[in-house]
Amino acid sequence: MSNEYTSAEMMTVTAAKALENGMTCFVGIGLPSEAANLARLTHAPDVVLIYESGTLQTKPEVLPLSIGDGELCESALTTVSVPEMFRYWLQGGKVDVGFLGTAQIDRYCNLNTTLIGDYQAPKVRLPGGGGAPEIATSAGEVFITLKHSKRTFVNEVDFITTLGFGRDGKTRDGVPNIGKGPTRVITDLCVMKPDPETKELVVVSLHPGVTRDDVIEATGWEIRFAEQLETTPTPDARELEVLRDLKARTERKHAGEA
Amino acid sequence: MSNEYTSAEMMTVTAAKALENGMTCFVGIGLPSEAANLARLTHAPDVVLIYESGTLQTKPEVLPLSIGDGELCESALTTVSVPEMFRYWLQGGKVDVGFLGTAQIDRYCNLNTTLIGDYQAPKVRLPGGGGAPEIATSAGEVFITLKHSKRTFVNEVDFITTLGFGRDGKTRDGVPNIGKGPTRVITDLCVMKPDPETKELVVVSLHPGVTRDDVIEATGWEIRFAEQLETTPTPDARELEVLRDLKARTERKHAGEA
Amino acid sequence: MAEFLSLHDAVARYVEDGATVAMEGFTHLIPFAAGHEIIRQGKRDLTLIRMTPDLVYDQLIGAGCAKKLIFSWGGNPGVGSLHRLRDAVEKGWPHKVEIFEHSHAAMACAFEAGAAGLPLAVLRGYVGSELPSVNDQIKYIECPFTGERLAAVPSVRPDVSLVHAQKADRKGNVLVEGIIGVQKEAILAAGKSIVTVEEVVDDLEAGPNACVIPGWAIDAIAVAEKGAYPSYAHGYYPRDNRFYKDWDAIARDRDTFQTWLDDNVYNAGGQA
Amino acid sequence: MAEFLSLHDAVARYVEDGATVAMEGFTHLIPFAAGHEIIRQGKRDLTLIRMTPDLVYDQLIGAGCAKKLIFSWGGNPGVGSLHRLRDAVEKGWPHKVEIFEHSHAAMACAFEAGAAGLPLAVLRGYVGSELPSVNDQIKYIECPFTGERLAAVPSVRPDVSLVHAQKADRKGNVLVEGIIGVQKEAILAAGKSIVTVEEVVDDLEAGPNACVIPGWAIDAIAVAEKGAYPSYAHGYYPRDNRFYKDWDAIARDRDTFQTWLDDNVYNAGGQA
Repeated sequence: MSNEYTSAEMMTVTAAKALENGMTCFVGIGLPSEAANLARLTHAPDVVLIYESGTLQTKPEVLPLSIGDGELCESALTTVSVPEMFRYWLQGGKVDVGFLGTAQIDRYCNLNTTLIGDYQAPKVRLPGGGGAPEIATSAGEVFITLKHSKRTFVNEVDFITTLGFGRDGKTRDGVPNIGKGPTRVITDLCVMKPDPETKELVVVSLHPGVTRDDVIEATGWEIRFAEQLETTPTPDARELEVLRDLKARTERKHAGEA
Repeated sequence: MSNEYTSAEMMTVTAAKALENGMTCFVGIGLPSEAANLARLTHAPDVVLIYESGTLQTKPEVLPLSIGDGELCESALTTVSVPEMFRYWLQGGKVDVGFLGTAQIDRYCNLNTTLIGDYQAPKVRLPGGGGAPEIATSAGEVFITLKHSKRTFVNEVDFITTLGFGRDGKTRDGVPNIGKGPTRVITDLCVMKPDPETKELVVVSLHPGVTRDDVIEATGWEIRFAEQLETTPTPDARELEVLRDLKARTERKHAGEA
Repeated sequence: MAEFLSLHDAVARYVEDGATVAMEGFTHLIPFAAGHEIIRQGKRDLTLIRMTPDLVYDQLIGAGCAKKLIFSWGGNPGVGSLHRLRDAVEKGWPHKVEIFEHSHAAMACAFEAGAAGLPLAVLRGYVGSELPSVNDQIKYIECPFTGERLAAVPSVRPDVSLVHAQKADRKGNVLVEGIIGVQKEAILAAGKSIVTVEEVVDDLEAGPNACVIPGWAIDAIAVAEKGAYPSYAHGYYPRDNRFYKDWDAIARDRDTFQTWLDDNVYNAGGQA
Repeated sequence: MAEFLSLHDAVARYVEDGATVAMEGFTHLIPFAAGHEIIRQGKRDLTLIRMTPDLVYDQLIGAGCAKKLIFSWGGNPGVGSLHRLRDAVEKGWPHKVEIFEHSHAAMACAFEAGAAGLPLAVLRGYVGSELPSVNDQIKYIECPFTGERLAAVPSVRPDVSLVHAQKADRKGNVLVEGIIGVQKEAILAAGKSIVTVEEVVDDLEAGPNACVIPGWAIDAIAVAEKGAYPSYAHGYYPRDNRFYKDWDAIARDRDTFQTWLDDNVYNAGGQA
């Protein structure tokens, strides 16, 4: 197998690497779920995956299409009620990492999955918060993964569905019993981390072949770059193989259904 | 079998008759449990028995010694956690009748299972409230059964562990989301009900062979009698047979254990 | 005490115009058959409660049954938008639907509190979110022990809840298994409850701590085979992912939706 | 991540003098072996939390381990009093024990709230009871939606919780089955947790919604066969009702108790 890969694969593999073995991860559907399961199937076999449907420590053979696919329950250690999941496991402080996607993100890592435009007269109505608002505040830290574009990386989100660091970067300050918040954002172009002081997102690593201008072009604010800007390691052959197998299995399974 | 019976049997059979078929009953251990199971085995096969150990709709073959005997779980429809039992099933309003015993009871049906004497320097320390304080307020109504004596029927309880109607009979007035409270007290001498107005306990029925003086002697306040004082029906042969069988089975079972 | 009724009769008896209705099932065991029956009976002005409105509420909203929606995630899972919900919210078709929007954590706690007979749920929630600025049902309490400010939301206490489950025994006790969501809470929190089941069996064959809801805590049970389709019933049939994808095109257009509704609900007799 | 330790090492590592300790098991699965190990190791000044202190706390209190007791029903179930508890409360032997007394409903909610990471539990409780007049840990909040006054108690968040369960698998996942009480809540609410089990197995053989606690939510697992005796373990051995009755005489007298303790705990090696 050649080591060529798509930018989507680069994003997923990089997001997967963020998860360490043994971490307990509350997984959002879509890109986070893909990355988390790739981590489990490669370097982090003992990563613990939790989905908001109540499935604890699940090991799906294929990627779930919904947050509550039967696959998640069948391969879980056990399945608890949704109130228990949010009360005991998330709010109870058992989650190391919340892994989220989003429709919009701003420079302070605030997430919008509610709507574009004004709340009372939305231009586009999005699905809403789901589990994210409390995942972002109760998990020890938060990883975010999404495709990079001016449509998604905006100067200020239209609505803060889910707290990054607030409109001024300070909203977490002094709040008791709150997690660290977002610690990294992984896109198809780069990896970003919040500045330790201001909490503004800073590019810390560019994916191979991506230029600063590419990121600037795709970001809705004047994006900053770390002084020590790194190059993201490329996916290795095994990571790509496992990812492609996973996606192929998933496609076959979902196509084959009823 | 002869129709002779003990006063304890009279009490149990009368208490059992208070339960109607189909009622959902939160059962206290001891006398209430004996009465509730007798009801289930005689006139009320579909009475639903709930114990605070989490056993829902249980049908023990023998009387449990503790509130959480294995027998209760094995014969239950299902067993839930203790928080769920108190939150969903009791506080959630699913219980028609709470069936309680007590160490002390007063004229306003307040129950004391906490201590004799002063709280800070008790003469006798009793086990405490357990499930009773909220059973008494969340159940639709409350039945109480205990042996009649001046030691148990006191003018004022030393401590209100569990609300009857308060020290003035008015504590339930105007409280939202509260049950009717005690509606009958069954002893080995008589049946009492609270006066609809004042809530003071009134003897409504004397067991056969019991005189007014017997009750007066055994009660720590000037007990009132209903104008239409009735005679409690005697146990019939089947009730006595089922009760005696139940107690014999229970004794054999508990004696036989390790 | 659970009464075995036809789905038609159960809905006719317990779902009134203007009622507050919760239909639960978290991705799994979604009560589609019951939803279709509500549409067929032309119920109106319902306040619909559901964590994840999903296709079932897209259909109810598109059919004009809903006046309000209380929810926490309104998408087509794994596919995208709920176009009928969006059309109602964005364009007011077939009429305006008022929305009360929460997070999952708050909704889950609100169901829990409803089952627990409480008027409110307390959670560490909504910190830094702007949802409280658009939903006046989100308030705060102060912990009398620590001084911590915690979010409070009204408990969910629907007039009627409808859920789907795998099976009932002949006494009306119901087993829910697999992803159990907030089904038990929905039933216990409701004034009246209707459970549709795949089948009625002699013995539930449930483990000692299984999620079994006693018949006396349920008002009506209706057999609805494949009653959760196109969602799934653990142990019975899988999710029809293709239908979820197809729904995107069906629901995107008012006419296609209307035709689908005619063919699959209005003219589909007792069960769709 | 659960580590398999001997009971001695688990208690030595995680139970410190002065700690707040919850040992749960509602009549079923009472962690007697763990309690005896705490007595043997001479732990002191413990704040003991338990809904139903039972014989296990009677023994700990009589052995002088306890400074405070938080509880809701302190009797010998089906038999009568806990004489060691009474002797401590009434006569201060072997020393005074301070008590914080609740109802079951409040304690159960407090464990639930502790597992849920909240500082308080809210319940409709204590109405008309005089317990709030003797326990200043019972306060009130007002529902911001209905104005209803509801009781509030601090959540239970022990430094360490000890429970007994039927079995663990080799990764340290634990199955609790039957009367599950507040065991799960005790573990999840605690800073550190020790679970004793009857046996370690390859496969828990648990149903889809069984009460399984993942190994990563537990600190130590120790095998303690018959570790719940004289209480029982569903599927393993029954309750020794006779021992409960005999305890009345043993515990009634300080000397008999002391002798029993010598014979059955101090001089009983690793497990009693």
